[in-house]
Amino acid sequence: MTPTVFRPSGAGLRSAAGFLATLALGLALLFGAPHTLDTFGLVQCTGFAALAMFGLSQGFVWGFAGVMSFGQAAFLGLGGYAYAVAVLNLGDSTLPVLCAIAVPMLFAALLGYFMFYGRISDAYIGVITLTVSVILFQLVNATSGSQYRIGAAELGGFNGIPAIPALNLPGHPGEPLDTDGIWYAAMGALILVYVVLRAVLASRFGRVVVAIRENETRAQLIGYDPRLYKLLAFTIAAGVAGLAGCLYANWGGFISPTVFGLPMSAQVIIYVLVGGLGTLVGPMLGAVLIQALIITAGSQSVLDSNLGLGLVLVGFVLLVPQGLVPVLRGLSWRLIERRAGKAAPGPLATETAR
Amino acid sequence: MDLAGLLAFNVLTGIATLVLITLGLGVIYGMMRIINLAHGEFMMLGAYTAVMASGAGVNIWIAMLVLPPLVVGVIGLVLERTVIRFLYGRMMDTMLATWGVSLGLIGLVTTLYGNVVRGVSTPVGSFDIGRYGASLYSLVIMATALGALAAMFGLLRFTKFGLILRATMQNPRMAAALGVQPNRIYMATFALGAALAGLAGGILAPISGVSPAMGAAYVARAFITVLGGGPAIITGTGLASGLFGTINELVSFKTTPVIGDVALLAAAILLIRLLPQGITGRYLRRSL
Amino acid sequence: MTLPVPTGLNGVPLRPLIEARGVTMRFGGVTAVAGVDFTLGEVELRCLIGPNGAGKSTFFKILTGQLKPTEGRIALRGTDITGAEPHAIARLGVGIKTQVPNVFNGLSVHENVFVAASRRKSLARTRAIVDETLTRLGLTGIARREVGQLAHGQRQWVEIATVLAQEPELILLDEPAAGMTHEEVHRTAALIREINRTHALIVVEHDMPFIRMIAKTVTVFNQGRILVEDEVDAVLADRRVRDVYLGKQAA
Amino acid sequence: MTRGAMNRREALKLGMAAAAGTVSAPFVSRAGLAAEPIKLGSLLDGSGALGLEGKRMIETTEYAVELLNKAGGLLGRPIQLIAYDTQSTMQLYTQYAQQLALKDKVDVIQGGITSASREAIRPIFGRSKTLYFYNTQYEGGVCDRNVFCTGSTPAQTVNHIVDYGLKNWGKKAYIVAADYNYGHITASWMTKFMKDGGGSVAGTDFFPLDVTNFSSAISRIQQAQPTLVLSALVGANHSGFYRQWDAAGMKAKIPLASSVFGLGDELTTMDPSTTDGIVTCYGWYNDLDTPASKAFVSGMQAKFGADVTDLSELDTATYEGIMFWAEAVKKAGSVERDKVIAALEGGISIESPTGTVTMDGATHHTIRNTYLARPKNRKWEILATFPNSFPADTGGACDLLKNPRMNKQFTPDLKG
Repeated sequence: MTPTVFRPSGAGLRSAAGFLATLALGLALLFGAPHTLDTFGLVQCTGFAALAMFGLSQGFVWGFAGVMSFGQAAFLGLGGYAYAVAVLNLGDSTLPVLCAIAVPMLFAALLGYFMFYGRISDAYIGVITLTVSVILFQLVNATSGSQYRIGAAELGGFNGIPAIPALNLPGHPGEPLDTDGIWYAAMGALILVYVVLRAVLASRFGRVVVAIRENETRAQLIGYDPRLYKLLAFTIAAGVAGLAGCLYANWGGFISPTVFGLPMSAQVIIYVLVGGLGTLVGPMLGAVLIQALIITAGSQSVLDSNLGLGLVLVGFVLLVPQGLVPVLRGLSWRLIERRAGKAAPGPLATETAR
Repeated sequence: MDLAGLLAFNVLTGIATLVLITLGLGVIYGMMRIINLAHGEFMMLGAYTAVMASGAGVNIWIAMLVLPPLVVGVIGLVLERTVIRFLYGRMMDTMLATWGVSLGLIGLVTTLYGNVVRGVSTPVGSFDIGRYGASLYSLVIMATALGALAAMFGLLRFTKFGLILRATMQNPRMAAALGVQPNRIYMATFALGAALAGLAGGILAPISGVSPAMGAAYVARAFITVLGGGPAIITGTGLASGLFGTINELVSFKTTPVIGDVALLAAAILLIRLLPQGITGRYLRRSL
Repeated sequence: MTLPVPTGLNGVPLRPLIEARGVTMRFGGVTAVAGVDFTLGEVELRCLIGPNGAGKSTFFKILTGQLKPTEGRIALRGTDITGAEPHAIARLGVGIKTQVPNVFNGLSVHENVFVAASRRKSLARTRAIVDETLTRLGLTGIARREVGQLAHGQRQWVEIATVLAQEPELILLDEPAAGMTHEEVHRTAALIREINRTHALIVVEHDMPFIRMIAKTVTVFNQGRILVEDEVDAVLADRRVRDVYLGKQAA
Repeated sequence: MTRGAMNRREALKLGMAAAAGTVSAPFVSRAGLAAEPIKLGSLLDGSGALGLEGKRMIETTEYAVELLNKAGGLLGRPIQLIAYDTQSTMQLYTQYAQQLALKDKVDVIQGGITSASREAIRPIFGRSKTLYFYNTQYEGGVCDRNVFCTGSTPAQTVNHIVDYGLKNWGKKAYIVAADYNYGHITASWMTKFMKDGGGSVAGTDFFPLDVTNFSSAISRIQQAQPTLVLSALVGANHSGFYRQWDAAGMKAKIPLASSVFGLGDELTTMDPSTTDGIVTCYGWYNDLDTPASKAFVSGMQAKFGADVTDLSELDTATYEGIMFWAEAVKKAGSVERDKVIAALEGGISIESPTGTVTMDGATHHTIRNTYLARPKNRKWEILATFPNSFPADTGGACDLLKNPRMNKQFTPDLKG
């Protein structure tokens, strides 16, 4: 199945070109970075890759399924903790990675069933997801003390879980990947998830998900059950966020309840908004830009990072509500077409955005 | 039972606190369908106003009860004119924008005053319930909460402004046809909500640490209490605060404040699932 | 005409396609639909008329599951569908074009029809249906345009296309001619007659010339109840019908 | 790593090198020290929930580095301070710890405030073999060859406040503590010391750092009717406890002692009526009346302004951490980690504002004076002095001279 099946021909070409360009850039980064960056740079980029995947999760569920999850951090945290607890108990990291994907998906399936089949309106879904992430934060935060342990893993409450073993090749526990290896795993996973999400969106399932975002009543009246599609999209996004949490735990070898916190859910919404709602590249780009901004603010302490984020958020809502990627794409295509001597046909901002 | 008396007193204090932190959010949400995520920061600004004013030698009661609503009301007015008014009818965007405002205010106050916890001392003493001590200040909180509810009721029920507000709430186009500018009404409503948040911040300043990030502790609770209460601002806020405040205080006493908070939030989620329109959306629909 | 059409007030079909019994819908103190009995046969075409607020659209919403009736039962080919979810009723073969254009604004015309056609069908079959539907409704030329940017009339056509692509047994059309040009109205009437060769339809419309073009049997709603149900000429000549419509539209 | 020498992509560096604070640079050029600087990395919270404590510790770090550079640096080389503000965020602690260890490749790290932050970054420095000084009064027990702890620990402080309570107030305590490892372990020590002294604990409650409402807790305490309350509550939000305790009129009924109260600016921001009489015990108080102590306070005030009136043990411990390291570098004649550790384990004493402080080689903790004091009208009233206290909590189990590979944190055994 290709994304061009039912797409306006011009936009389809552009979209395919955009997809290939993103893929090429991703692969170039994947293999190029270990040879051009020092260890620290690579570690830094591994962190960016984990957060970019978190951005993808929010970008998918919000931008394509139209589900306003204000508590996506809940799934990031569940994924990270599931990985940490499982790997500390099992040693080999293969099953723990699957746990990091499965546990958030299971949780999302239950929560989603509760919300979507309970006919809870969109705004309230935002409130409930946010509240659920607050509840998880408070519960995990209150697990200090050695009585709170799952097998060999002490949950550690506010302190979190330090010294989490890194990923290893399947079947070789005790030989954790080095910095390069974790980079390949993280960036490779990011590219894979991007490709998979593209395929999902190009499939019939994906088209219906987008159609439901556009008009839930109409989708119902032609025989689709919006509750089911939203639930599935919500669950898929939770799995992606869980994998991001697993990578995040690998990146620092450490996880604490702050991954469940409101600032984390806030950041990921800002990634999507800045990068571009309704795109997959945008949230990844937004993640890198915003994260770089936070880190720079911290080491300079010139501009308070909250103040910076707040201004960025208000500025984008008021001035660039569609986000960077759609704007940049529109501009670049227009430039290319002008250079090629063609007039820019039709509206392309929204179509190329997908 | 002295202990029961103390517990009942605490429950009432908890309810009153919830009423205070919720009312401003409820006014803005009820009238304008805007979920104001900067609500906690409006409270924070109110608390800072109280701390600054009392530090500058202003009478403590004026510093706590009069100045914060005025100052924060004006700030709310300015924000409405510069940010919010461009986003009417776009619920998600207003949520995001007010979130941006919230982060920005935290950052701004941190930059201006530093990330320092400040405080003002409680202006009244304590009294005994049997052999237990309790703070007289809790009575001040209860009185303020009751006063705020009564004032809101009076405003909505008996004034022309209240009538216009209710009309706009029912049908903005109808109100416009009657010669009322909905924009003016929204502006005033937002300022009113901000002022109520400022009042809550001012009155709670003496018992909680005042710091730039203090608002975060309140916003989730306020938010979910508003939704639990439903469309009738006063009755809804009162009933939901009563329900959630009781659950919170009793569970906290039996276990820990964390479990108390979790119980509050979980109860609220259940309530919203069972009554998506809130308590007053299902019952008491004709109330204010 | 290949199939005999069993219609008429007294010619109740042997096997009704859809049957409503005592359907009542109350909103608070207002009764929008009050005890309606309604029967439609296989491959029948029925027009619903009546002044605004007579309960026609509400009745449509009940038939498609968007509203659950306060009282009464609805059966589709003998299966009770009262209070079923809209998507479940749609899967049983009921399609509706709503009063306000109800389309996927952010998608192209082609995508709109594709999504409607593709439920539980192979890709090849879906494509065939999409191509056929687009050609049938003359939408091929604008197939790649985004629906949100089309004119009102064109969006109506797109909506009809999505309804047809879903291959329903029963088609409900709520004011299909509204906002259309004279020429488009004629095309719509022709299309409805063509569809009616194989499908049952219920059409809500105010445009009396249009009704004359398509109708055989007409049901008149007034104040939530059925006022008259008869052959089109008889209905349009009925004094009571003229009364309820007075000042609204001359028949 | 060989690729460090390869051409780095400037675009991906995100300007972080430029962003790192290089505080001592102007002085270096003036002094004309041409040698490559020794890098001292600092990780402290200049903002956020712990910004209050962190700000003074950052200033102390700058002050100590400046003193060393004024005296000619170390080994003829200037000291370059690379400081990051961790903004009270664990995520940034791991971020900047990796940056200091892998990118800036600093010779020593001084920092970390909460025990949570220490536990987050300790494994990172262990892996990168970067010497780490943790300079905070804490719950004790860290036993790690790569880590030196200069702050006081429960056996030097908490035992004294418990003894004071047992002697003056009664035998039934109620413990309120912060809900993370510091609070839990300190609460265990409090329980142990109470029982050792023949007392009992009526109840223990833990509060996450974001709790601000203590009304239910105060009710519970009243119900339990203890004769004293021991607090290990930490941070900005928890200061609400003392205010609410005072507001409920409890101060006159049940006396308070705390293992952590007053390390921030509580004395300047809270009412004397709220703070007066809360008994504490630390390694240093800014009202300590000795020449070294006064010199430190006036030195800090000269550099950072007269409003520096809220210095605490956190700051002198930071000062001690840097000075211990400097002494060891001088003694070892090198900044190499193993040589510096050997020098420190050989027994080094320095003169600090609190008096003579000696590094105990076996535990990597300090033998130091501690003091019992309570606030009186915004000043500390010193009640007792305990000279040369040994870190017996850690010392009971940890001997890094014998077992250099040991790496764990010991916690009190309550069964014994």
